[in-house]
Amino acid sequence: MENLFVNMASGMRSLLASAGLPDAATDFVLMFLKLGAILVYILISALWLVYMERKVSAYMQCRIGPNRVGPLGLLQTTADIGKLISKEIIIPRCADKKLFLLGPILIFMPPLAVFAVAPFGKDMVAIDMNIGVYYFLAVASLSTVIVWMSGWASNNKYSLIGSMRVVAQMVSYEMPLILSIVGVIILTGTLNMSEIIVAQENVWFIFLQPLGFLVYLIAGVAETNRAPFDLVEGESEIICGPFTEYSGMGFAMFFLAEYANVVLVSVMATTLFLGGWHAPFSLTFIPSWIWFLLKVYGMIFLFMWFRWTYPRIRVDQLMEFGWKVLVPLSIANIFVTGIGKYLYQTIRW
Amino acid sequence: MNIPVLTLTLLAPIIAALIIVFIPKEEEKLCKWVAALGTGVALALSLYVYFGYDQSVGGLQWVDFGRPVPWIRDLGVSYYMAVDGLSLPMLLLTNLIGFAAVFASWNVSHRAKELMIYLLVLIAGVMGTFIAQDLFIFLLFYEVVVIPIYIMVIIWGSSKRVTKEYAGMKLTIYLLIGSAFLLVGVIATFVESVAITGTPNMSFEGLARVAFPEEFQIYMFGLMLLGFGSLLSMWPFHSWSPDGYAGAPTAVSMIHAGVLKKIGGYGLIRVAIFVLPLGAKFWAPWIAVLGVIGVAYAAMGALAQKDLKYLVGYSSVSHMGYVLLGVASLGVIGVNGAVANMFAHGVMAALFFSMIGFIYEKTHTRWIPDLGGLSHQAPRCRWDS
Amino acid sequence: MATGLNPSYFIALSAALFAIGLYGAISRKNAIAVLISIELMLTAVNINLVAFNKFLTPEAFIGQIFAIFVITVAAAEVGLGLAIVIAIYRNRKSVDLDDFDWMKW
Amino acid sequence: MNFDFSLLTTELAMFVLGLTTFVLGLVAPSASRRGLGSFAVLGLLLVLVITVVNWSNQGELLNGMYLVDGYANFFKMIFLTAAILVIFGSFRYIDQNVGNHFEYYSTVIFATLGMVVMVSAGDFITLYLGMELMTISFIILVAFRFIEAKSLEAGMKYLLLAAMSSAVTLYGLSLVYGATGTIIIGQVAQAVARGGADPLLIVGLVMLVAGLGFKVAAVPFHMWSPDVYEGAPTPVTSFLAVGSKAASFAILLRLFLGGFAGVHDRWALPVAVLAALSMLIGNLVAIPQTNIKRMLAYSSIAQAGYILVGLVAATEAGIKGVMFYAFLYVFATVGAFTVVAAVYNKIQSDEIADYAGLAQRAPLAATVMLVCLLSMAGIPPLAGFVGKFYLFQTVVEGYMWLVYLGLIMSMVSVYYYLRVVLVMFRDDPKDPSPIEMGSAATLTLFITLVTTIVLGIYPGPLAEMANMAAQSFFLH
Amino acid sequence: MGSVALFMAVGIVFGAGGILTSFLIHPRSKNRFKLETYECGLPTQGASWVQFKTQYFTYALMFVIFDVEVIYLYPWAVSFENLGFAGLIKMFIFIFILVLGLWYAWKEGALEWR
Repeated sequence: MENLFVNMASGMRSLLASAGLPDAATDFVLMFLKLGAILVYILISALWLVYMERKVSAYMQCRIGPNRVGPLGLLQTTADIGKLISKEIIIPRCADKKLFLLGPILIFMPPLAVFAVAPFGKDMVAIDMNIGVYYFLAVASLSTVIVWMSGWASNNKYSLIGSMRVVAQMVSYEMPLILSIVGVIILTGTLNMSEIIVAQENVWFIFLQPLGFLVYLIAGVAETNRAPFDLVEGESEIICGPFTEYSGMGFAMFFLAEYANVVLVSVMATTLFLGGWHAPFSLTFIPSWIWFLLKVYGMIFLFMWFRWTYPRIRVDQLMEFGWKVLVPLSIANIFVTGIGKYLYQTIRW
Repeated sequence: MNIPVLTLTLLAPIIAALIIVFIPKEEEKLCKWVAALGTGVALALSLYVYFGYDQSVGGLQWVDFGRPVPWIRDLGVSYYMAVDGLSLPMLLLTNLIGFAAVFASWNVSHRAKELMIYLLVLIAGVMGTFIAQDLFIFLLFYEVVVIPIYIMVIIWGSSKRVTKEYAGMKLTIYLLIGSAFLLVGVIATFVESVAITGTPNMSFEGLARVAFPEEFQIYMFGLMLLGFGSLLSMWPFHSWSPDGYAGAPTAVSMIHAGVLKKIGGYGLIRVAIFVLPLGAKFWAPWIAVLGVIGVAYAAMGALAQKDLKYLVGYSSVSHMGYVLLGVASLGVIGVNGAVANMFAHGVMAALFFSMIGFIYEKTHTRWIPDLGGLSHQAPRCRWDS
Repeated sequence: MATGLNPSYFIALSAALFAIGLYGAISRKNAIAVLISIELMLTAVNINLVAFNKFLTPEAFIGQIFAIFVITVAAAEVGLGLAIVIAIYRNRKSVDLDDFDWMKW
Repeated sequence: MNFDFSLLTTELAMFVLGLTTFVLGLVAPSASRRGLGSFAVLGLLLVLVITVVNWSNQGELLNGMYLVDGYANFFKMIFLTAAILVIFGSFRYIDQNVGNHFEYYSTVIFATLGMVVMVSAGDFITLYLGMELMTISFIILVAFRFIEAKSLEAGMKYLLLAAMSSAVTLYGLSLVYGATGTIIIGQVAQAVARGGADPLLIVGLVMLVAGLGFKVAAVPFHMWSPDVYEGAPTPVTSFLAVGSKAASFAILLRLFLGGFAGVHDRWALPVAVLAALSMLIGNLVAIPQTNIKRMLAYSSIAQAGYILVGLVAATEAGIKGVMFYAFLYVFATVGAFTVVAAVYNKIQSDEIADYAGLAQRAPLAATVMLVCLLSMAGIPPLAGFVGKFYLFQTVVEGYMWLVYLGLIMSMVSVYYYLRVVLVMFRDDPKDPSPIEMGSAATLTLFITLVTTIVLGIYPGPLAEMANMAAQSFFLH
Repeated sequence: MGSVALFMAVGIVFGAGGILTSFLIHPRSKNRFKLETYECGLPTQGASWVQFKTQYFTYALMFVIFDVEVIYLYPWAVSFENLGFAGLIKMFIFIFILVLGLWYAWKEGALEWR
């Protein structure tokens, strides 16, 4: 079980090698397989998360949630996908057509590209990049541009307001997000995701970096535009913001990407703070990748919990909280971590 | 010689000018008296120098501090103040005219304080050129004079045929453009002298010892001729001179015609004879030709003038032609003649201008036909010339 | 790294980018468009630096460090540019360079 | 790693001073911020003293990435002097026209720090950082009167053109790096001596000349300077004309003489042409100007042309000439602009026509203006004459035409300078009330006046200092 | 890094594929009102591409300025162990300057939503 996927990959490799393919081609095919696996994982978990969200929210609000399509409503989201694909994509008359279509086409690219460096388990990472964390930060923030582009191209007032809010919010919470990770990097001295996880073998960084984790958590929620920071989309005020004019598959793409982003932020939280695929309490009989997924879904559950617990905050509160609380906190975290680590290094305390 | 007499002579008007700066401008009389005192002291000192000069020995005497004081080492400039037979009469002339000029402007009441300051700076500048035995220091003083003249022309000048602004600007630009060529010549000469001797030395004596190649001398002398020539109002660079005189206030005309122009002749002799003899030899015929043209042309021009100032202006251009002729002879007698002529013309021209000033003050005209019968009304004016 | 690449490709690329940026910076009339064009020029510089670093001094990261500094400073410049644009906008309601006509351009 | 911090005393002191000024400004209540200007001046004076005292402490840091030599120290002295004079002379102007902003002082200090870093740069990165610190500070300063549309517009123009010129310079630097494989100027020189004129290097040189030509406002890269000079607050204009220009020249020399001396024959003529064009266009276009700041802008373009002559010479004497000229140019320019600022305070105008009768309303100001303008024109016995003498003597052999052009154009420049003089001295003022300038400005004017005259009459000590500094240039 | 390009390409292809599939199968019914800009059912009022509140740009500005400094923080953090006390102090100075910037922005009111 532990090495299920790893073995599958190496088996595949030897199979291909025996078929006489050159090394480069083998690598390519293998990478393609990994990519396929990740893609499938994202799709499935998006489907499952939509369902989960509905169920969780339902239970929190003492409702039942989806229960008609399939057993316990399990096929509800599948049906939704079918519906979305078959719906017409309406391009408003006033929209900038090229950019309008380019939005949903591009939106899935950043999360997928970042998943390439996500360590799903021991030796289970598609590209073991030495600057993984950097890569994550760099590529993940591309979404902002794409969302803004879509909102602007829609030529709709709600969309434009939403877009502006996206930019303002994303950039404001990008700062604490980035700064909160610095603490972890100081502790590990590497930007490689796998090595960061290895470094957490004894103690998870959530215990060494509680402040960092807190900041990361809040900033992560804001980055994914989820409640209570969802005034970008704010269904009740600006009708989905940048996505107002999108219908059918266009909307589905944004939806999908958003859930992919949620998974991504959770994956990173798990990797950076929750010990990745390390098992707590030496419960190593459960495979590492299961631990990893458990932690990820735990995080996601936390996000959902937030969403259905807190009311949406006002835009001025949002900005001031980001700049006046989170940024100073994360900078303080860097100071504390730096001094602590230095003391630990010198006096072996 | 322990007391640097020449330096004191130079400083007298400058100190007077500095004192006047701090006198409130309402105290016109006081300003004028201080100016008169300054120039008077300078005149007295220069007389002292003049009579103390040992003519039997000749050469440079009255060297301040006894020797050239190093001033800017890397350019070989030294503070070298001295007089010889060439500069001595000029020094005396300057102070004489300067002293007279202060009194010539005694009745000016329009911004008298400033006038006195500029006048004193002007006198000091002119004086400096004559006593500096270093090319660089000479240059420093050489152009000091232009700017005060400009300001004096535009403030106290009078407009008749041309506006005083035009006259002032024409004068300034002519002199400055001329001096640009002069500067090129000086810089090139300096660089060449360093290249030949290896040590920078800017004193006239030092430069005179350098054996410049003939072709170089001809080139450089041409440039300097342009520079000094335009100051000397050599034909064809003379046209600023009548306009400038006509526009200038009395004191300026006096100093300008009396001594300033002589700097051109003085410089030409110094540089020509001492530093670039071969170049001078080459250019001498041309100088002579230009001098003759100047004499004839300006004299004829003077004949046609009806304005007293223009008349004297053209005549002074004409006189400078004689000076050029003397210089062009390149002989001792010729140069002596040139110097004597400069001195004589200096006194004379200054007197002319001051007289024109007085006449103008009384009659408010300089138009010759209007001044018929002047000798009856002002008999002492006849004595002049 | 991939074979068959040589510096001239990178130089050509960066030269093209630089030329485009320069053209944009000179011809565009919108202040922000000019800023963007200048960013293009800086990108060309960075390509050059990193490429030369790869081919000339692979053991020392001179070019890359330089590129990082260039990026930072460029960001500061753009920040300042935007700040001035905002201030001008408050003042004039326009960011078109042709409208900057208080003085001769 | 042996890193001698004592070499960086000036830089560190300035850095601390800048930050302290900033923090004090943040902390202090706005009423007591007025004292910040004096604090900044005192601090800069202290730094100046430190620099002078520390003069002999010279050396290299990080294998020649940072050079602390006499050359750099001399220029540091120039920048600090300029900064002190500019701040000191403009207290009242800043108070009245810009507002009581503490950022002004710290930004000036940081701009100076940028210049200081720039002249000490031994490699391209340090050079670039210093240059940008200076440029960015200047952008802020130019746009500082942000209530005034003119100032903002000038800021925008300066920003765009400065950024563009930085990009061009950088591209040149990157090409030089590509051609030589190093970014340390000393090693570049060796590589150039070995490799000769690589086409990549030549293209890089062209870019560098263009980019730095922008910074020094040499024709044909000068278009920005009149507008920016006119629009910026006057003290900033003065600092821009003095500091930024001097620093750019310093680095131009460092690069071209320190790095590319091996291919001198390739760049000397283009630079000479640039110098000639600057002198010609700068002086001729200055003639019809009616705004004094614009006129001074064009005149400073011409000054850039004169200074470039020293680069053409590419000798120790040329370096000395540049340094000497840069030093005296500080006093002449700051003096002139201080007068402009003081007059603006009273009459709210920069038009030359409004200077009528200045000689009677403010005799000192008019005198300083006269002396400074004439010094720029190079009329003896003022400092500018000696400076020009030093500069032009270096190119007599080989570029005689440049000497002619330079000296004739400088006499032409007298024409437009004298028009200002004409207005100031001839006319009677419309409003004869005297112009009050404040003691700080008066003192500044007095300092510039005396220095300009004294440097003209007795340039010996400064010349020797410049000489020593220039000798240290080729030691690396 | 070819693999990263692969991921990105597939990401785009996936998006394009989804849209394309939908285009192939979705119904088409043209209707003038359907193509109107959505404003909760009311007729569209005025232009949408309007100039915006400048406060948004102020935040963007803050971001641009602070974000880039991170370029220096990360390498420092990575090699923290090798840099020792000097590295710690230098970086703290660096961060201190950042904090000064933040303080300044705070004081000037750039962080306030106005």
